[in-house]
Amino acid sequence: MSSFFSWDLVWEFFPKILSALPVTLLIVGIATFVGLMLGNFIAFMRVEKIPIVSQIAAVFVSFIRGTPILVQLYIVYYGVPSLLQAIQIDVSSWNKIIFIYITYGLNTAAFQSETIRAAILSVPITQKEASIACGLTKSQMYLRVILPQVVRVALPAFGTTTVALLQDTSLAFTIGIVDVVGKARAIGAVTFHTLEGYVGAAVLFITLSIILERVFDLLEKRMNFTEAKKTSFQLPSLSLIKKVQKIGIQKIETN
Amino acid sequence: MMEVRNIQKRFGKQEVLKGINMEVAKGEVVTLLGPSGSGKTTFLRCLNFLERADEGSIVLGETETIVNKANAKEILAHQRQTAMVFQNFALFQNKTARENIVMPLLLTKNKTKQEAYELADVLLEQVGLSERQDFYPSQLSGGQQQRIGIARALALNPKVILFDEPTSALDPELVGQTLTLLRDIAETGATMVLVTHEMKFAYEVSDKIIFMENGQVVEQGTPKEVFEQTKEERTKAFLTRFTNQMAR
Amino acid sequence: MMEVRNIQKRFGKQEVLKGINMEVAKGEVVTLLGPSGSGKTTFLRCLNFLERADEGSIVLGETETIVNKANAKEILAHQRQTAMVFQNFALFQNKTARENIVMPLLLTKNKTKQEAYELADVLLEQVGLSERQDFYPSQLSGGQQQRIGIARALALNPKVILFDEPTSALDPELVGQTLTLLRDIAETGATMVLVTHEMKFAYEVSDKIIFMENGQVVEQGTPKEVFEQTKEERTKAFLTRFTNQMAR
Amino acid sequence: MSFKFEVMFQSLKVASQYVGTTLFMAITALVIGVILGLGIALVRLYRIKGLSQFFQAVVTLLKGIPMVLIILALYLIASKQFDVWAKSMHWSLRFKDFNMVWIAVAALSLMATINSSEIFRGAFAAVKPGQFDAAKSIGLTNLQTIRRMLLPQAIPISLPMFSNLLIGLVKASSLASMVSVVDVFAAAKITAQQNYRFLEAYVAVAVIYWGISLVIEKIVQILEERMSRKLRRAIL
Amino acid sequence: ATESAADSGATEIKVGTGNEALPYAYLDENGKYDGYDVAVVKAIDEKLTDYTFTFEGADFPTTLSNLESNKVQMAAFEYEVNADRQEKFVYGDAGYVVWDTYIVSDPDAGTVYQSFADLAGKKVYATTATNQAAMAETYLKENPGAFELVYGEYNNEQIVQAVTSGAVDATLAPKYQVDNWNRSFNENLAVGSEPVHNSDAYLLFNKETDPALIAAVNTALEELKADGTIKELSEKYLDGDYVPE
Ligand SMILES: Nc1ncnc2c1ncn2[C@@H]1O[C@H](COP(=O)(O)OP(=O)(O)OP(=O)(O)O)[C@@H](O)[C@H]1O
Ligand SMILES: Nc1ncnc2c1ncn2[C@@H]1O[C@H](COP(=O)(O)OP(=O)(O)OP(=O)(O)O)[C@@H](O)[C@H]1O
Ligand SMILES: [Mg+2]
Ligand SMILES: [Mg+2]
Repeated sequence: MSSFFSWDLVWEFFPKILSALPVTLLIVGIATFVGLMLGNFIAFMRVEKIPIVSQIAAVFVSFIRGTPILVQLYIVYYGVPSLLQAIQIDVSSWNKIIFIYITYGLNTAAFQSETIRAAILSVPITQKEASIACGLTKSQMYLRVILPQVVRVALPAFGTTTVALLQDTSLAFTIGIVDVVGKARAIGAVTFHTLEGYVGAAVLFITLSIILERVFDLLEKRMNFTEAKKTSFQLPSLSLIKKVQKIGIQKIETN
Repeated sequence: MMEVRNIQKRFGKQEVLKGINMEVAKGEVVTLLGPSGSGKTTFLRCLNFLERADEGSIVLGETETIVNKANAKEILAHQRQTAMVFQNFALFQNKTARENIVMPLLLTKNKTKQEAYELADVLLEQVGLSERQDFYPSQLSGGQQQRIGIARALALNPKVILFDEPTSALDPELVGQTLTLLRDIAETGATMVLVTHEMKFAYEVSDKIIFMENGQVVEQGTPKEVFEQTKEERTKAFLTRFTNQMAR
Repeated sequence: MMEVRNIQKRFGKQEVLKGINMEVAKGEVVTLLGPSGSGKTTFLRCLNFLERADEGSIVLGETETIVNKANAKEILAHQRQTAMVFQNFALFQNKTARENIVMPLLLTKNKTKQEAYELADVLLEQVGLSERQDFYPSQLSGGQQQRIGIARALALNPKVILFDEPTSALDPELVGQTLTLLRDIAETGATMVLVTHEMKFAYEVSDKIIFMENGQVVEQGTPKEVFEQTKEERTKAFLTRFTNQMAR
Repeated sequence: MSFKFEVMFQSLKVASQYVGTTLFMAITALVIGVILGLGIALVRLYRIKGLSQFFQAVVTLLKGIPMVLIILALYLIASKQFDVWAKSMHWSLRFKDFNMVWIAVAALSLMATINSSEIFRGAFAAVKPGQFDAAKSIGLTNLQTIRRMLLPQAIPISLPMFSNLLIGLVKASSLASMVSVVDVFAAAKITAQQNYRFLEAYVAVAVIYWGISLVIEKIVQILEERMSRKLRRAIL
Repeated sequence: ATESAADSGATEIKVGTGNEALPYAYLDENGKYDGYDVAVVKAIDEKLTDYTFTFEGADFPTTLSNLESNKVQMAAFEYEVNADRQEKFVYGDAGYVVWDTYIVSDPDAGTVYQSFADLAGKKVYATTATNQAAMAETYLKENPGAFELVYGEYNNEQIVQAVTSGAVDATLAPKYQVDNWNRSFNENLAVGSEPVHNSDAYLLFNKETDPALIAAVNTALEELKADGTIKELSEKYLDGDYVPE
């Protein structure tokens, strides 16, 4: 591939590629955030089979998963503004990257919701029963009991999708926003050398992938729940003694 | 205090509860006895709406809840006035022993952190697990998990506490202690329904005994009536081993 | 038959087993007693390599396995000669009651399908669950699951069966039956190590009693020696409730 | 915006003839990916020394390499080297006649392998330790444990994630146009090139993809209901 | 108008163009729009003090959609005349570039092809949804089975590799592009002596765009053509005079 590929060009292009990283990170960051919030909400609605909402959610997920993201971008980019115009809201002054955030946010939400749903279903029913018996509300149950146990199951799949998303934001380029892959393509268009730009992008993505993995490893360990906590909430013993007296139940004597 | 009317429950074609009636006065301890598979656990679960019975109603305090009509809000209100200790412990796997007690207090009783932690510490002390407070359930022995389950239920200070075999994983020493504990609780006016296979325990702690078989109440009365003046043949057969033991 | 030498086990900094020795002769029933958290379950788990002890060795039949050196093959061979009944039942959730018994027979004992199903049917009959054979564990009551666990272990006909609180979820009638069952098994020459909180059961079924506390053996001997000529104060205190009960 | 339904239907008609190609690539990749991914996940679950760390590194690395680069590199390498190899091996096959679908399938399989291995890893974490105890206590070998206990319990959990993956593969298979494979997406675009009615073509693609997804969803849903019913009340 | 004109109250006009269509419209190394089409529009901008033009890059179909939905009011992206588009948009009066497409091949591996007729039985690569693909299809419609059209979305590297390795026999491209390939990858691909297709590209407007703007742009472009500015730009960007009469 001598004439097609040279390391010199990789180094030459790399700073330019790197300069587009913030755009990519912002898109991925926002999409992941929206995806997690909305994805959790959708998963919750579907697992709990909340009438109407869960059907709407199912159609939404099916549509988003089933259609190319390009088509979704078209709907968001052209359809939504004209709809809003009909109700007298003018969004023409919005930065176009907002439409990219919305599109990727919705897209991520649909895919993540299925991952989260799968993980929720893997939590033993006894955990739900314990919450009910303690009188927790549904949302308390999800936030405090189910979700912490879901993390370990959902994390690996979540990690792959997130890294994949880094490479996928290139849709932004079709409407003129230059992310990492877009930059590689733009360079390719000017210099006729695409390979080197992509290699630079790959180096970036691999680095991010490694960082993300480290973070997830830590999370996974924390969510393991098989090792005693090191630190814990401690109270002054004085108040403890007072409380004992107040409650007035005798301490049970051993033996 | 609590009145249960005609609770029926089916799993598919199989009738597991065939119309159970029960009355529990405030501060009373009612024990359910009966052979394995007779529906005791299912009954307790119905009382707490973990399982929705097909028929019947439950009166708790002043409010009657008709089981097959209750909405989510009524059910939650009902559940907040009851607590349950599970046969399989059912502790929150992602919480330490102490957090298992603290969390429900913070979320359902509007306690301050300080109050919740203090109460938890007292209860941990009572069940003899202060040292293990920062362990996760998966690191605790069966008996230790059982005791955390009991402590969690007690912390909630509900109108009625439901116990499913609270002593099954406990050693004799702890059974004795738990007996004392339950009696103390009963004295503070709490009302309890419990399932146990420990006859001696049932005999000592209960105000009323209900003997179930095959999803039906066969016999009920005070411990004395049921154990010593047993009316039904079925109950007699069941109790043989215990009475033998007492006679030794 | 089985000899256990100096088994030690640590979880992090905490020493749970501090060097346990035990000898079990063929056909003998050895019972472990001890307060909650004393390490009984952990010890049984080490005997079956579910947990790998840090130190010690286990002799089974003619082969000695040094726990911290054993390779996968030796461990598997060891596990195939032992069976275990769990405190939390540990049935395969994706198999019906009957399949839970049949599967190990087909996979580890090279039985034909016919043989395996016949044996399973006999055992289901014995534990009184023929009717429930096609239920999944999640559809069975605690006692029913417990009995399937026992049947599964028995089906394997191992050199040693380890029982962890085999009667905790059983009602008195079944406790009686299980007692008879275990005795029958013992008579066929099977060797058993069991953990139980049922003193009467221990007294009646065991050839030897080992009293553990804090990861150490405090006292051991025949049931008579341990229960009636108790040497150690600690054991005496522990047994109080039972002896009270016997004395009634 | 004006939208011509006739144009869309025309695209739909042409593009739908390529559903076979698209499905072939996606499903082949899925099958390969599931097999290899399962292997990797098992190696990591059982912490096989060396291999486990090796796969962990490989997965992390491959995750970061864009599919486009992989396809490009495969194409360029194959087009330069294949004929040389083929000659030295005395094959009569030449790059010219080589079916490009396999380059796409190779790249998609890589994506499927990475995804599957991580999906399985998560699902394995959901199987309760007690179940492994049960398997060991009756002396099942590792293989037996995997086949009889682990997979039957992990697969129902992972099904929704696999439907994500398969749908993702269907969409990703449009990258095959990078190596001259005409799939649903490319076919629709070809119909648009005369009149530049791309919107209609995209909608046609969306309709086809959604149709495929609905079928996948339905199948997965049926499987899910069947497989996980018995596990719903699983304890410990 | 220059940049400062924005402050002086000139109307801002958004112009749709391409991101990666060298040499016509692309983002340069600094992320600025550059290329022949862009330069032409900039030249017009200079002349019109009442307007300032800003660029809005997208891909080819998206730019059309942008124009249709009035996200941009004008488009400069090598648009040729076609009936469908004439219905939806307003074309500028004058073409500003000719599109000459040649057959490209590797003389080392075979022959140089002059016309579609020479390609009988050969494999010809064209990128999906481009002019080249469309013209090949048109020829094939009249002469079914004349050659095998290989669709794809190749990168530059791939196209060159495909032609030199013999995976395909030829491809279609404008001359400047072939020169670029040869320069970038040290190859010596060749083109036929005559183009196989030519057409002109025009500016494109939204139907609702202010007629005054359209008129102003048309006049400005005529003037620029007349005074040779456009020819200069063509020579600068396209290495030759590609200005239509
Ligand atoms: N989900 C279910 N589906 C079908 N049958 C069930 C289900 N849950 C329980 N059963 C059946 O209902 C009957 C009553 O079960 P339950 O758990 O109430 O018994 P129990 O009295 O608590 O027994 P034990 O003393 O053994 O715990 C049993 O025969 C059991 O098999
Ligand atoms: N994974 C673990 N990590 C840390 N500590 C553990 C772990 N498993 C068990 N322990 C501790 O080891 C001790 C012994 O536990 P074990 O389960 O063997 O007790 P046991 O004698 O079976 O008690 P019980 O009668 O209550 O079942 C307990 O104090 C327990 O908290
Ligand atoms: Mg029960
Ligand atoms: Mg134990």
